Amino acid sequence: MSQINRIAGGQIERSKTLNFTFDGKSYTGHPGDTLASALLANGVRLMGRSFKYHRPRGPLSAGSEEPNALVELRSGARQEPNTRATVAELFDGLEAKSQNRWPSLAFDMMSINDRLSGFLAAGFYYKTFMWPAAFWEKVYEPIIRRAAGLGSMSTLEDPDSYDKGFLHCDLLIIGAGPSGLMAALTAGRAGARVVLADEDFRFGGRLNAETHEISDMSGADWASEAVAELSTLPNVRLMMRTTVVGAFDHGIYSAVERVSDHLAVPLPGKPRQTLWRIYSKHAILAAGATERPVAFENNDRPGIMMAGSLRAYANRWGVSVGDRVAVFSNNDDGLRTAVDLQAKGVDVVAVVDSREGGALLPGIRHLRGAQVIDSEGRLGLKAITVRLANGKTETIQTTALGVSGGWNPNLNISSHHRSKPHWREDIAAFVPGEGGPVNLSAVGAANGAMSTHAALTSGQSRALDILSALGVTAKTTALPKAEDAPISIRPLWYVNHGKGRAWIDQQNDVTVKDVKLAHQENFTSVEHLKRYTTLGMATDQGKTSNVIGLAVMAELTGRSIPETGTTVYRPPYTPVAMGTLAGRSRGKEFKPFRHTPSHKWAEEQGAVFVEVGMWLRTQWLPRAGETHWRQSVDREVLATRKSVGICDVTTLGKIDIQGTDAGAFLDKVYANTFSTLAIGKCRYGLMLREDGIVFDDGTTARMGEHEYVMTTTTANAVSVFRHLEFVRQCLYPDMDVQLISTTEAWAQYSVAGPNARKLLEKIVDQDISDVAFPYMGAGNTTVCGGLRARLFRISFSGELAFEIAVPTRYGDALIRRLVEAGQEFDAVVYGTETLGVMRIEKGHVAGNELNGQSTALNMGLGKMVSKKKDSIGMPLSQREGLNDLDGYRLVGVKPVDKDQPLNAGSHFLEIGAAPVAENDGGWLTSMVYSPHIGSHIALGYLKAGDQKIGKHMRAVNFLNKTDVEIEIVSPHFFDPEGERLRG
Amino acid sequence: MRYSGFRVIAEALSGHKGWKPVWRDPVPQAEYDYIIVGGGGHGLATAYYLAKEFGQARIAVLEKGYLGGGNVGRNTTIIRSNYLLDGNEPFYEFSLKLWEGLEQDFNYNAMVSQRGIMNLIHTDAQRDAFTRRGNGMILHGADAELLTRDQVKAMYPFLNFDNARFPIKGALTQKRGGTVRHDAVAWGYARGADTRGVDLIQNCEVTGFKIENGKVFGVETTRGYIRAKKVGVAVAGSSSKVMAHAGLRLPIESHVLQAFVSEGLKPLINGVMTFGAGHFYVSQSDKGGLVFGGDIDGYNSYAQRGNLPVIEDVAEGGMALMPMIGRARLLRTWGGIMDMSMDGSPIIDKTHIDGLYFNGGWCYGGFKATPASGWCFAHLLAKDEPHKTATAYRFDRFLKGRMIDEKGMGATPNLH
Amino acid sequence: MIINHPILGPRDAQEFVYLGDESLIARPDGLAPDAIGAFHDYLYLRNNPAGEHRELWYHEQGDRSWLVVTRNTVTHVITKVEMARDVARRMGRSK
Amino acid sequence: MGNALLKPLTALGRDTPKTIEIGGYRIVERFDVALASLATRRGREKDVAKAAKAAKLPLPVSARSSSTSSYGAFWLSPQQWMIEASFSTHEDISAHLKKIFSDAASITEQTDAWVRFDVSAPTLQPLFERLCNVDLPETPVGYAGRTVIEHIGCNLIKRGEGEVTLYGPRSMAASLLHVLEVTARSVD
Repeated sequence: MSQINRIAGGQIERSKTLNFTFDGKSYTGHPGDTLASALLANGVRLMGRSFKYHRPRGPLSAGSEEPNALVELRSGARQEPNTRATVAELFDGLEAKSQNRWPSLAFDMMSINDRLSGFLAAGFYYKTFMWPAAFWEKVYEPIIRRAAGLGSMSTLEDPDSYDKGFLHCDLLIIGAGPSGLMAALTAGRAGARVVLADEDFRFGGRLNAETHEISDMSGADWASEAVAELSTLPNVRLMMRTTVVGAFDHGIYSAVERVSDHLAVPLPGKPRQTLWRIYSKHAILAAGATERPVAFENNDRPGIMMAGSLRAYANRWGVSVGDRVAVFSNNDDGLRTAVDLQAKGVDVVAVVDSREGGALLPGIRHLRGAQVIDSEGRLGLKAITVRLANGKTETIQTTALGVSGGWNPNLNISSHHRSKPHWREDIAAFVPGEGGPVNLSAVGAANGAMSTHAALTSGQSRALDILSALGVTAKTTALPKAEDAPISIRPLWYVNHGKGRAWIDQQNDVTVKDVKLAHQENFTSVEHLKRYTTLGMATDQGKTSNVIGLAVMAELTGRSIPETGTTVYRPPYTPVAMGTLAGRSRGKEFKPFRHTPSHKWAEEQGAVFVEVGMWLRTQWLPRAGETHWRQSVDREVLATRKSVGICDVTTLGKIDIQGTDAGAFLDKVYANTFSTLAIGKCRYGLMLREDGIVFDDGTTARMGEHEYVMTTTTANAVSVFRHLEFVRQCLYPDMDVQLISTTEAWAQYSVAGPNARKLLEKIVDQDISDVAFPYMGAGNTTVCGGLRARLFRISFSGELAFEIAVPTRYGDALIRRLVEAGQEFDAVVYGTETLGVMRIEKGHVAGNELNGQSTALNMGLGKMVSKKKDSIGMPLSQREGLNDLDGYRLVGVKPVDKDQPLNAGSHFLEIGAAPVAENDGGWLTSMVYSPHIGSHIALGYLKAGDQKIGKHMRAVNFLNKTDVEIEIVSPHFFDPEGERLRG
Repeated sequence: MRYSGFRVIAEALSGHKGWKPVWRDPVPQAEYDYIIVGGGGHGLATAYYLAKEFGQARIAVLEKGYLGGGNVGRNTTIIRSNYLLDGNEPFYEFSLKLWEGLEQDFNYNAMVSQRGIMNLIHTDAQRDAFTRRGNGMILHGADAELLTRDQVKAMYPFLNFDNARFPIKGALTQKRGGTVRHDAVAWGYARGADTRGVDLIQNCEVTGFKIENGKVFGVETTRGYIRAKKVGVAVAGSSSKVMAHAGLRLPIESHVLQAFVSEGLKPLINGVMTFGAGHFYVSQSDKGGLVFGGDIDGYNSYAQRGNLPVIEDVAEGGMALMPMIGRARLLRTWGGIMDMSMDGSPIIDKTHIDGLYFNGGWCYGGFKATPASGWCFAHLLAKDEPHKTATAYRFDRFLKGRMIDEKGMGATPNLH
Repeated sequence: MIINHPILGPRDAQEFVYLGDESLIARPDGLAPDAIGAFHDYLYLRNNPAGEHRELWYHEQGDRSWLVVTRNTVTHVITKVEMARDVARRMGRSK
Repeated sequence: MGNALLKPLTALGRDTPKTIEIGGYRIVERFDVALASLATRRGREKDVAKAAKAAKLPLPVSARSSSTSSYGAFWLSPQQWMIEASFSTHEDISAHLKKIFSDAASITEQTDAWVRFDVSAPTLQPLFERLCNVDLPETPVGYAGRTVIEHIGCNLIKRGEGEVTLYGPRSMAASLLHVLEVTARSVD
């Protein structure tokens, strides 16, 4: 089909032709077209179906407020549901499908709902589908869910990338119509840092859609000249295709730039869209206004649209929506549509003007005091029925009807901080109210200044105010001259006629009847109205419908519109793609990776890695022939306990604590005492939260008179540091203590096992005999003939063990050196699994026990909390509830039958006890297989566990249906006397 | 009037002339036996059960705005009883059981939909913790199942299984969990209470309490002084403000929680899903909108609106879990005021003032609690002793060291 | 939100970690009789005003200063930002 | 001091530092700088200032960096700085500094806690406005401050127009470089 409705003029490149398809059918259009304007040019009015009744629909608008013409744009992984055809920029090869219909747009089975509409009135579903109870999930809801939704998502990963960025400016101007451009010119010329953002792909706003002139040139040309000048100013940033979607605190706005949506696919490396966080000192809302329709019976047919949109399609896109056009208006602005279209040679059959009296348009059939009461044409408008001033009705054949009920300022952004809009009787519309975002003000139509002249004036004067507030001197330039037509409107919200349905919210199918029903059932608060009828909850968020709904409710309750209220607009101004908000944080880039010093070596060895927070740690190192992870882990454990094992423990937090009060400081943050620790020694420390619960643990070494090195768990490294800074700055501000993290500065390896010393003697340059470097020794040393290092004699495994640290850049070399030196001892390198096995064999607590809910007493470490000094958490750790004699205690668990597996998370039950909460004895916190015990072993928190050692109980896991008889034992499974680590 | 399918058909055929107001708009009386402050979900449920289950009369609910305008009017509609601790689980399981019979009970279709809730597992430690939790749930009579990675993949093949930073290793699921049409809950309770004679008084803000020698005698309101034998406050979000009129300081901070809904989409996500490696949870409504959320903003606020970082954080979690939602669009964000308590668990208790009772501290878990909260608060008001499932929700648990800290975050409300 | 750091000037609140009421500086004496009662009030009871609130923020992604920010919890308007260490000293805290 | 037996690796796990050029952007990994933090002990401000002056060691004001022939320094937090020196001459930098400041300051080696990338281009704004919220054009040369790049906390130093140094956590070197690369490609 050729572009039968294409007429002269418009801002499209007729020299270029673009091919596209809609529902598989091929059409042509031109650069500058939207999908909607191109389809209309091709005589296609039917573009969608409504949500509830599946009514046939065409575009109601020519902008982002569109409720009807929603399509699935593109296909495959790039399929984009609910895309508004009215803003989708045409590109060659564009593919679009209609949505929410079956089998086809013209013939939609679901339109049966339209026939049944009587039964589907507002809120009907709250009153039925209740019997029988089970039927909701089984029968009713599945049917409802099958009908739910509009477009469909692809189930494939979005192949496009998204960027984010930050902009800083003195002045953000939202909207590049006459007021926005004038404000930008004023502020830009004065040298202020300006960001001018507009959602359209052409600057100028309504100037592109109107025939108004500015300084004796067309509005569109004036806009082009203004943009040309602005683009020469380095302090002005022009952002086309950029929608400011949200206003946040302290001058921060979010904006979406559609970088590549006008292309078939983004250019290589380029994002599809960019999310900008704009940090502004001031902002001007110059977002214009949105026209609203008048509700009348069957006012939703394809071909019926807003008068200003009908005009826009003709003036901007050179499209006449129909061959015979009519207009229905309650204000002067609507009449422009008739004048403009007739000037373009379109057959204007009638102007139905609801206002009585007044002048008549020359050369046009102008029916004063008349109203459109009904329309015909199932898939597209064929005729309208008009009630004339004299009461007679007349049917007029027409294929396009422009409706104007007046204009609503686009105040959305100004109400994002929940300020209530202010009603202005003279324009019968809301304007931005008090208490909006600080330093945001509205100008032009967005503030109710509807004429071009008023827009230019308010844009300039507001910019001047802001410049003086910024202390920037500006020279006032003369205002270009422009039309200044007064607003003449006589409110008409809906045509009171007949029993039929008159649509208010076209997408959600909310009609005047529904509002009346809500009123009848006492859902009269505006919030109740919205929630009960779903008015304004569609993808357009009520841009064209909220005010009409309010007005109808106001009339029913006899209250004024402001008394009836308004629903608060919430961000975003227009819907935003999830990908844009996520930016680059997806897939493997969701969070950064942290690599350990031995990572490269471990990768070469084919290690299996595990995510520990952001770290990747070696979980185990399989050797040739090992087919199950248990084989590797058992080997690592046995080899370590038999001879020696090496483990990368760099991920543990390390904090350098220095200062003359460092010891006193540690006494405050640890429950046990550190000021008495000898230089060259380290000690296990227990850190509590102020509420007496265990926060973290680790060893802290005294490296010098006023120098300590604290280690934290991997998980708590950051929160412990924050806590230390709080204690240092807020609780004891005069203590002489300095902190710095050294976690990443040192590559630290644990060398554990009977031969640990023998191995390290080949590396460390000093005497590390038991005498020279006893258990819990610590100090600076050197390795490999002079490289500075730190050595600690601490053991998590219960073996004779050291931790050796060198500057991280040497970490890779050191592990290779350790492995090499360890060959004669059959040394192994072990991962976190083996670490876990050995710590559980020794009954050491770790993450699963340090769960933020457990006390030192629970862990069997109660004696470590010194009552002699005031430390964080000590006072509240003495509360009765934390000291119950029958409270949880850490115990060891063995299966009575060695072959029976245990599960962490199983609960303790007495033998024979019923599986009910009253009998719940606690749970298994951590479980491993111990090659030494020859069975699974576990740690657990058991009520009064210290009194139950030796007792037989059950470990029950209902989730995998296991019920194992167990023996409660001491958590110290292996070498309880700790002889090995002192060896 | 009784609602039913037949009624809907009959009304349709007679032009819907017969539908009556869902509630009256009564003028406040001079005195009531019970005044419930707060016409949100919990307040309305309390009044409903006081009248229906505990045979009490002369009850008023005072609401400063419109009925159901509390957090029942803005939440992510999830119901579940998958709690860890003994202090919580019996209460939430009681609540879930009440949800299961609610619509027949108050003859209003709140679309209680048990399509299941799933907490994804990404680490072995998480599996251990969820195993402990699931077993605890079962011991308390709730349902719980542990799913393998493959079972999750069979249900939601489009999740990120191949390229994830934190791979999915399984899930803890509760099949009886699901969602409810939140506004309908408020309206159903309101209608049920109204038909039982409860006065629901909108646009009536409580501005003070009349308290003499340790006893409450009534409330000052924007519509005048009203006498009452017992006053129950259920105004989560504004608890500190209202209780300050009675001179109480609470173990509560008010924080903003944002929630999000997408444009309507053909259903893909049947149940409720929570991402264990990021701050994101999601379900899909019967209208097709993805309803999702994440963390609270983290600072005290009564502004009922949040800021951009949390919106981005939530979207990042969503994309990490479901890489196919990149082109689905966020339609609307909103913020509600959360009563964040010091251990993340609620309070349903008497105050030290005779006749003044308090219900609050629901953090962002209040919606699922609505039926049990109403029932237990009504029980406390009528019998002056806590309901057996709510015995742990006492003010003095902090002094006694009997916190109910599900997350183990301590006295840091913005981390619960 | 933007926090006007006393040393660094305006910084995005995203760089900070929030703790809560300024009163958390006033830690009671843990060795005093009835320390438990005092610590209960200190740690658990909050004023939680709808209006001006003096609160602790930590510049974790910045200079690691703890700040006391005076912010309106209804409008989010910030009227004052101080170094917590100075506030603590004013409140009589030392070693 | 000899460490002939142990071969150092860069933060990216390579023998030699990496240099990348994308469009006009040049990203250079630096491996030749020694770092140590220096924090004034309580009440020793004068002593520290005096010692620094004598050693020609700059101690810049807040949010600034500066350098002399032998040392560079940038501000970290009140009374705390990061000191930069040539690795070849100052590998054991904390030993050097302890000689200068003795007990007036707390000194901690930081050399390998960080990965350093020097990023240069005729104009860096298009890149950095997509990386972090530092307002680079308005930021004076010599600025030094912390910022966040894709969840990674970094120290950013503006050495000159078109010259920025980034210090990021060493363990995240690969992730940080990845962000720099993809972002540079998206704006080149």
